[in-house]
Amino acid sequence: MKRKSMLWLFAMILVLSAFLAACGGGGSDDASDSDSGDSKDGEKATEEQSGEPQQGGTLTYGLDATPEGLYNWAFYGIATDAEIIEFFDEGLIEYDENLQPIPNLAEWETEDNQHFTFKFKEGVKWHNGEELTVNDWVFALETIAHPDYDGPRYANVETIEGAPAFRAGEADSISGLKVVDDYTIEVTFDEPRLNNLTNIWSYPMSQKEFEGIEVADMSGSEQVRTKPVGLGPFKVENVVPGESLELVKNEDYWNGEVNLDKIIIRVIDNTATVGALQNGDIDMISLQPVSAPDVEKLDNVEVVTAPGLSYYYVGFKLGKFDNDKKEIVEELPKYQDLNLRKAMAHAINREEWIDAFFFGYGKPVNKPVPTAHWIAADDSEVNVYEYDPEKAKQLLDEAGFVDTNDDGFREDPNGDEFVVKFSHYATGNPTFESRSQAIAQYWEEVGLKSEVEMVEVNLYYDMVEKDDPSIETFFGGWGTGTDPDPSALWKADQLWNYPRYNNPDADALLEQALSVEEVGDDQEKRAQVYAEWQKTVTEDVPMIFIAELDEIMGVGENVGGFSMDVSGYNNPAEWYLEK
Amino acid sequence: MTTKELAEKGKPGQERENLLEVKNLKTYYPIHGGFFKRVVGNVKAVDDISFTIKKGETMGLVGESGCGKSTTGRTILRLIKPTGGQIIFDGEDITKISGTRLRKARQDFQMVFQDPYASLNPMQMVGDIISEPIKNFERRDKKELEEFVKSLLVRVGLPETAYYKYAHEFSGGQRQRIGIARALALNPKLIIADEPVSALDVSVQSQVLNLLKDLQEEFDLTYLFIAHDLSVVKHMSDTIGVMYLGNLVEVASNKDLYSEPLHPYTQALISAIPEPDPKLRKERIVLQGDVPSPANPPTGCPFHTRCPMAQEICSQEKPPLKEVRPGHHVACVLY
Amino acid sequence: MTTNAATGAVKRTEKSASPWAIARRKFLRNKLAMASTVFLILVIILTLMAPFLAPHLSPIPDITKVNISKMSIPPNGDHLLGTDKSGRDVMTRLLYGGRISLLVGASATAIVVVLGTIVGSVAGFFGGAVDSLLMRFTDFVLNFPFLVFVIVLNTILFGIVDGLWVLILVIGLLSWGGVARIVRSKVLAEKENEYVLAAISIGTPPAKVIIKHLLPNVLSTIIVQSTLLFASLIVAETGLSYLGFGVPQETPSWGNMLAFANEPDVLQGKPWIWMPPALIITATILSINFIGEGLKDALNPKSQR
Amino acid sequence: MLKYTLRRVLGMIPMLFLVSVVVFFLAKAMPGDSLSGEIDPTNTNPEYQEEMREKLGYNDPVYMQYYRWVTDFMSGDFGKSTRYKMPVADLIGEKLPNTIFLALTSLLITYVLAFAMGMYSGRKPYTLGDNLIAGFNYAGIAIPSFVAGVFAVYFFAFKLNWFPFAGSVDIEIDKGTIDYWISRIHHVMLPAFVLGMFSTASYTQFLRNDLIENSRKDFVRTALAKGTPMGKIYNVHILRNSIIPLVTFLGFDIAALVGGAIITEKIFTYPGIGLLFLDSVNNRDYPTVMAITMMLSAMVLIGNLIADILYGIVDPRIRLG
Repeated sequence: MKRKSMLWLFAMILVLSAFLAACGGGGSDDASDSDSGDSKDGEKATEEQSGEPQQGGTLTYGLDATPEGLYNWAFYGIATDAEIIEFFDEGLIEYDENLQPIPNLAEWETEDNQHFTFKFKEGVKWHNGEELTVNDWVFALETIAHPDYDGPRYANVETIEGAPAFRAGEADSISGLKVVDDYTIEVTFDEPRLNNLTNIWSYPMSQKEFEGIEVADMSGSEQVRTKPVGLGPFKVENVVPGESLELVKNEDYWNGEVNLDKIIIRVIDNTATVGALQNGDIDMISLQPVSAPDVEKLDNVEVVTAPGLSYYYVGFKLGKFDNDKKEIVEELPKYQDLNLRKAMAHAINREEWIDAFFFGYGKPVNKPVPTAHWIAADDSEVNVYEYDPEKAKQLLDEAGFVDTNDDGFREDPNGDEFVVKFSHYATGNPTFESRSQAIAQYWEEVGLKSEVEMVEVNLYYDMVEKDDPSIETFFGGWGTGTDPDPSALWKADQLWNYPRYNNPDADALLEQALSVEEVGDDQEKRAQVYAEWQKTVTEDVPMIFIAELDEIMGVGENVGGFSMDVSGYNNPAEWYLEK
Repeated sequence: MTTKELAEKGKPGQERENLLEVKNLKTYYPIHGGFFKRVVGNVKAVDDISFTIKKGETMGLVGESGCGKSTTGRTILRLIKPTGGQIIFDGEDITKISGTRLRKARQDFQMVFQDPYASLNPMQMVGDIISEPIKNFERRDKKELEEFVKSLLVRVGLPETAYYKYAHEFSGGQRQRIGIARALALNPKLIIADEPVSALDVSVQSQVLNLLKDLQEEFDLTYLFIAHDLSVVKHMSDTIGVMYLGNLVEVASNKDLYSEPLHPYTQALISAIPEPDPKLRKERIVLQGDVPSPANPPTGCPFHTRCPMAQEICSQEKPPLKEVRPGHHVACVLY
Repeated sequence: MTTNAATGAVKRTEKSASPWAIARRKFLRNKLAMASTVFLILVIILTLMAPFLAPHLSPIPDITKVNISKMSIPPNGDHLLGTDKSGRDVMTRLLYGGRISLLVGASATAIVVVLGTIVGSVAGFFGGAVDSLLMRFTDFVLNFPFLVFVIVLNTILFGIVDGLWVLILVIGLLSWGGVARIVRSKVLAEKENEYVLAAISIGTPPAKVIIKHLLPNVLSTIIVQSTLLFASLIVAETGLSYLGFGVPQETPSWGNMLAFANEPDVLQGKPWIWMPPALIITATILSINFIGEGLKDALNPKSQR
Repeated sequence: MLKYTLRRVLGMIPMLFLVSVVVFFLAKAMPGDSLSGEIDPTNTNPEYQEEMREKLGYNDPVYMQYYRWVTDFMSGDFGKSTRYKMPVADLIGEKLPNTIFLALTSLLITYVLAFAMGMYSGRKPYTLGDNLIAGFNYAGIAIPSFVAGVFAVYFFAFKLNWFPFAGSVDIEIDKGTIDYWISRIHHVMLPAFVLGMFSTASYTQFLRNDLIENSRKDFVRTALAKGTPMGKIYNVHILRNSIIPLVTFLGFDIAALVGGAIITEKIFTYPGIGLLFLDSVNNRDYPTVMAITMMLSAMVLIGNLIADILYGIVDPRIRLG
């Protein structure tokens, strides 16, 4: 069983909240702990350590950020909470190592990508003893579509036929949901889409458990916060808010025997990670790259990695967006010169930078999709901007950026002073400043005067989103989910297209990739369209793609049965402790 | 201006006009109390007194401590806001003036304080202390000013070098001389001396008193001389007022008061003056009881609680100050 | 002091010792305070000379440049205190950082002392309604939980004003309450002395009375207070920077350097990055406290030393 | 005394009112929109945003918004945390016991240590022990709490492994058992000591000087002359005189603990109000920030009040003031 089926939208929120968690937890943190997925990698999993799984034992799992305490898929906001829910609840659909949906609690059928029939497994029990039925799913969907719902998931329900009417209060139920029997349901979407299945909300909520609780009160209820129930291999026994959780084995787990008796989840400060692993205070923790080298030195802990689904970039503000009209209304002149952008891309030594700041737990990325994703184009299909300062200088010369007043820096083609302003978000983490400074230094080395501005993280994203004039080039990170559609980040009519990239050809390709008529179920063809789109984007350089990072886990030698790939780690039911 | 010029200004010997008129002066201090700190009563420190001082004369003001004599002095100088009444100085009503006008007016009346230790700023050089009043009102050449201040120092009996020293290097008597020099610096018309010698050793007292007397003649000064016993004012004053509990109980010329004190309180005070000749014995009147609190004064005559001659009416009616002989005023039912 | 000065005054002809001179003599005799003063002055001089010293102390004197090839080097011959995670020389940054920390401490102290003295002396001198109003306001400022408001204000003003000055202003504007109270009570006590009355009676205007008469006499209290304040405001800067609400990160300060202790690999594995700032902060605070104690002793006329 | 106390309590009302005004406008002035947390962040539709603004009353005049906030606040409704999606009152209720426990332990440690060391130093001034204690005091006063905290974590938690480095309790132990409380005490010791270090040092110093001063007073000589043993004189006569002023510091402690808790809780990842506050500031959780700010201001006021009242009991003269 593989982790998660998050979508583009979540993924982005998660990346953002990961920044926030970083300052809350007070540490060095990046999108690296975004849970949006991981990928297959050559790294060893712990399975090979021994043969037979052993029964019993208590495993301590560390968290280096404080959970908000919203332990329900429909209400959680940050990655840390999701990491916890993962242990005790699961969804209808899972994803395999190629990020293709596979049945978990339910199977599905569809002819036209608009009408779906889901068949649930029988005899699956909630932790409270109730049996899982399709009504629990309908309940979850109606909760999310409810006008009082205060979580961020409505986009995953919106496409079901009748959901907007239900939300507006015009209907008592969602017309697109037709319950056939306790285990069968037909779902109709408002239109056929290739990603309807991956987009729909696939986590049921125990209707019985939430009986009598108004939707508006749910997020604050103990059913969400301290006594959540799920369908997963472990049950929540005890919660000390903001500090720790105690999970015990679910004897009635539907999908095989659970090996461990207990999992303790402990929040620790990230400065304590290495010490805690060394002393055996925790058996497992998701590591930040900065801690990984120290953990590798430990004898009793192994570092397991898998490619992640998030990447860092340096964006150029190319235009201004009008959120009311949903269109890019103005072109900003400063970075319009394609050769300038290309030169700035060639100037950056990404390998060196990743080694210095991520200790090698990552690699340069050359396209707007992480390599581990199935739609990712091969590097030979896109324009790659290798570190090549000479080329950068040559491109700048060609573009007319030359040093006319002998101050050591290039002036713009009009002979005016040219300063690249580079913005980066600031949290309590002092390395953010040095890593952005390092990028600016690469530009200075090819003769572009550069200055760094650190902006408080909340303000930063506000300014980037609102096209604040003080943002010229900016650092950012996106996490991608399993749904391959990158439209929300790239189309000219999208708010989150931060560079204000405006190429009708690229937009047309994105639309084509989703079109049922042209592409249909042919994944091969779809990947080709996306590859073409990726080539177009890399030719236009609206952003310099910097790095994709690994997911890293520190796992004690005594933990067995653990493995990890791009879709996440395996079912915790399979984990065990060696005695 | 030199000391000489200053001296020539006064013209003694003529019929003197009033320099200071005090009419029905009242100074109350509010008492705060109760839950919201409202004003619940008043300490009547000065309760309706009137007197006049003629130019070039000295008026002595006598009373036990706490009787309001210092408050009277400070109120006249407008260091304390009067509650009622009028102060007319040199023909001008200064009761209500304030701000710059008051500051300007202060050139003409100065004060010599009781405590020579507290009245000189320990952080200032003596020269600065004495030149400060002048600097407050006029711009003068530095050199000239220094010369003038030094001449003042010499005049009050201090060496010129005192100019560069700090107050803590001087004795009480010397400090009081500094205080006097400061008061003189502006060539005032009136000096209020608030028990100027009571903090000094007896041996030094007369020196300072003599200095004050000499200066009066030299600069044609008018004094209001405040003291707590009659022996000191005897040598200084032309007229004497006796205060008790914020009231003026008797006002008379020096001669009249000592030869024929009328008010029982005055009589008691005079009886307490030590006689230089031990052979002379006189009956000493010892007053019973303590001074009542000015916050809660007795009804009627304020002195009746301690008066050896108190009658029934004394506790009911407050006797007004009336002129019983020419120039001799007394507030007592006996007259 | 007051015995028979008639003769004493005549004998001494040169300018005599002012109360300040006496205090100075006492202070110079206090060994601990003197040693602390020497140390503090040394720290100040070294930080001020940072641009001249840096090239001699380190092969990479630039404090802003990131040196990827020289990150996290333990102390050695080239780098006496090692380098930090950006490959910047710790010693050099310590010197430059001291400038900022001391600057923030000194400027904020200046603001606090000026504000506190004005408010306290005006309230104490005039009394009455002015006093009530000012003191209620002082209470109000004093009752802000300092750290809470600094954090909130700093967040609001971020990006509007240059970060360093935001911090100085915010710390300054929130810290004058204590000084105002102390100055007021001293002024109230000092006002009882007749020399103040004397000053009024010789026509000295109120402002001049406060400045020339009252303040010099409460100055000793203010000086001692501002010393201790200087120490606690340096602590405030470094503490806030440590929490990430202080001096902007791109500016080196002792607090910002110490903030590296928040890094997972630094606290345990790279103590040379965080220990120097921690130690220099402590030593500086300690020496300022000793100086304060010494001044208190020296300026107290009753103390016999 | 009662009247004085009552008047002081009433005097707090305008102060709290002023603080509330300031807090409210500060929150209004905070970057970003104080409402953004209550609005679905994924829904960027301007109509929706406008609708929510209207619904949440952000289009009303400022004084109306203030009035609504204050009246809600007084009725115990501190709003809903935009980050934790739960009533702020509950959120604070969850963390407050931890902070109170930390503060009380810190007070206890402070007073016990200050008494022990102060008594020793005061009785045997200028000995080696006294000098050592003096050294500790100077360190305690000079070392900023965050520096001390970082050192404490480094040595006692990591190098020596004597204390846990984070958290307030071991989750596996059942609530209510003795072990549970032992675990809590074990977790709170280190932060409590760091939090109380400054006060410990200043009180020790104070007690020492007071003891020395008092031991030179006449009543001690009288007692000695009567043949009372020195030990008894210290315990009965001198200490009683010296304790009283020390007790009055209690009120100021409350105010000091308020600020100190923020840094200490952060360094030790101790889940109390201080950590919640930092978290809320970082996450723009305005309702929580406002409520905590108000609460901490009120605590400072109450602390000062207690200090004044204690002072009034000890020294009746100041009651008039």
